[in-house]
Amino acid sequence: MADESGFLPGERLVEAMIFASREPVPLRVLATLLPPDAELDAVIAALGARYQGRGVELVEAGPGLMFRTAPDLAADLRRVVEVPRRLPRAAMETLAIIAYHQPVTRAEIEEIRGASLSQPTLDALLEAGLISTRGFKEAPGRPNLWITTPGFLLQFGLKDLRELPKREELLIDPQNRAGGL
Amino acid sequence: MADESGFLPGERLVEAMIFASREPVPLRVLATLLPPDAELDAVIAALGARYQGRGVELVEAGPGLMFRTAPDLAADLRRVVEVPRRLPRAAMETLAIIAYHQPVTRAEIEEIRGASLSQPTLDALLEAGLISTRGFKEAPGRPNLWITTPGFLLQFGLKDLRELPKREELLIDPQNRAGGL
Amino acid sequence: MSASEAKPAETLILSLDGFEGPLDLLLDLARAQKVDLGRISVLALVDQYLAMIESARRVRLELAADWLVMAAWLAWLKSRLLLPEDDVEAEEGEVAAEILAERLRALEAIRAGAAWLNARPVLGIDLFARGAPENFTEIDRSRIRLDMASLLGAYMAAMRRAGAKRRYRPRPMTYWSVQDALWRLTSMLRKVPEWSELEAFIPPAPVQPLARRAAHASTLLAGLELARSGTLLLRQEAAFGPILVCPAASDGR
Repeated sequence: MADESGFLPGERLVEAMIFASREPVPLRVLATLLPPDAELDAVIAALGARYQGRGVELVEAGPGLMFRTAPDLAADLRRVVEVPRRLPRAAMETLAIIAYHQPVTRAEIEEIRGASLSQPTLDALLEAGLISTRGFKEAPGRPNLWITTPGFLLQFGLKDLRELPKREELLIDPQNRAGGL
Repeated sequence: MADESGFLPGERLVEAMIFASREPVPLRVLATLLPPDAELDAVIAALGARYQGRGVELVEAGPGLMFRTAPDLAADLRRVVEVPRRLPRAAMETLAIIAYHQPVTRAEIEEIRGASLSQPTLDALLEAGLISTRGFKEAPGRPNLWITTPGFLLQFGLKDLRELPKREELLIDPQNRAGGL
Repeated sequence: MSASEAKPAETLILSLDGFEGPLDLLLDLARAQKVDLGRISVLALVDQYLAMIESARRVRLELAADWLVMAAWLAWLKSRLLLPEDDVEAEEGEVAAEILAERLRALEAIRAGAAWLNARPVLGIDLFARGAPENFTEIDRSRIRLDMASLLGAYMAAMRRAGAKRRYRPRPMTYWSVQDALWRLTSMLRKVPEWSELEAFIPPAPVQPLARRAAHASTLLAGLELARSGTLLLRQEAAFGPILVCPAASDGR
């Protein structure tokens, strides 16, 4: 039955069809690809044997056939791609204000940002281990005081808070800045 | 090097990795799958030989390797697999201009063809993911510059743009060529 | 008879519609000369083009502008090639003919390039990639990307915004109110028993026009209010004249 290259008639076409298909290919569809005298069972058996023990296997899936990678390789093929998140704008601003003005109350943060501080924003920073509370301010309501954590220093590669760029260097009067540039 | 089943170390893994993907898998990704002492070139050569003459072939495409169906099966597969229509002549010529003259403005494309670029032509090329814009030309009106995409290389089976035949090669005996096409 | 006459014209039209603009037609005519594109007869090309445009216009008047522009340019080129008045014109014609030939070669090259691409097996049409790809990539988004630049950028943005808010906060209004005017009028009237001008009761301070007008209005309103309650009397001798005021108890009349 097989030609000189060792393929059964229609075997290559069946292989290509199963490979290119999005879904498992039903046997009746494969049968239409074969020359009239070919036997589908023999073609499938030959194709399956060809992939025996390889990185790819021919498997039955529901009413049809499909290729899939050998299950024993799954663990080695798995690749974990780290895609770090960016902090939302509000969280970044809040973090920066706490870094520069700590210890600072929530009300003071809101005063500096000129916008109210939402709980999800605060939660995001807490969850990331970037901020924590330390003590209370001796003021009506005894509000929590917020500070940055050692984790904050680690993330930004700082030895201590004094390594943050100085405020005076950052907040140049816009007019002076324009003149200086 | 090969074990008793005839596989080079890492060959099954490389096979599975390329097989799992629709797009070409970059060589550097494949290299990470191999044991330290294995040579990627040898593995790829062995794998390519294994698929020689089969219904599915290992080919270089763009920056990596991929499996795809054998060219001689195209007609048989097209009978059963639904395929998009070929691009019309205007779109193919526009694509060729962008491929050869990129980065190129719309006005330059129209100048070469001596005809205006129609919306359907542009849409067809964009939808097929063959062209894209990159930056502007520093000229009045700052027109967009058009380039071909990596998808262009992939679809036409080119490793890179240098594989396009040179203009002089294209213009050899234009009469015969024109007659032959 | 007439039907058979119209036939060749129609075929011409049809063929014109099949071309992607004048250059496309010219290239086709040039190829029909069966010579290398470097040795085409530009004159023959021009004549053929002009003949086709002419017959097309006979049947259909509205022909796209670029066909006519090309026809005009070719007619000019023909005159330069055939009947140049001097060497300058002759050279113009030669240069123009070479430009035309070069444009045709460029288009020919592009056509050949397009044909070369078209002859390649195309992925998704002739060749097929794996239909059901398997994805072994896991995306881990647990880490947060932080860098000093974005921290500083955020801090600057917050400070700038806060600064802007402070700078543009409108100052509280300090205009002379009706309440202020009432208080001043009642307290001063006791010390001024005679008729006097209402304007004398406006506080001297405001210099800004808007503040002055506010003080005027408030004092007039306060005067009207006190006149209504019978605390004082108002008098005006002439329209737009000064308004006079005196306490009701010591009627100065």
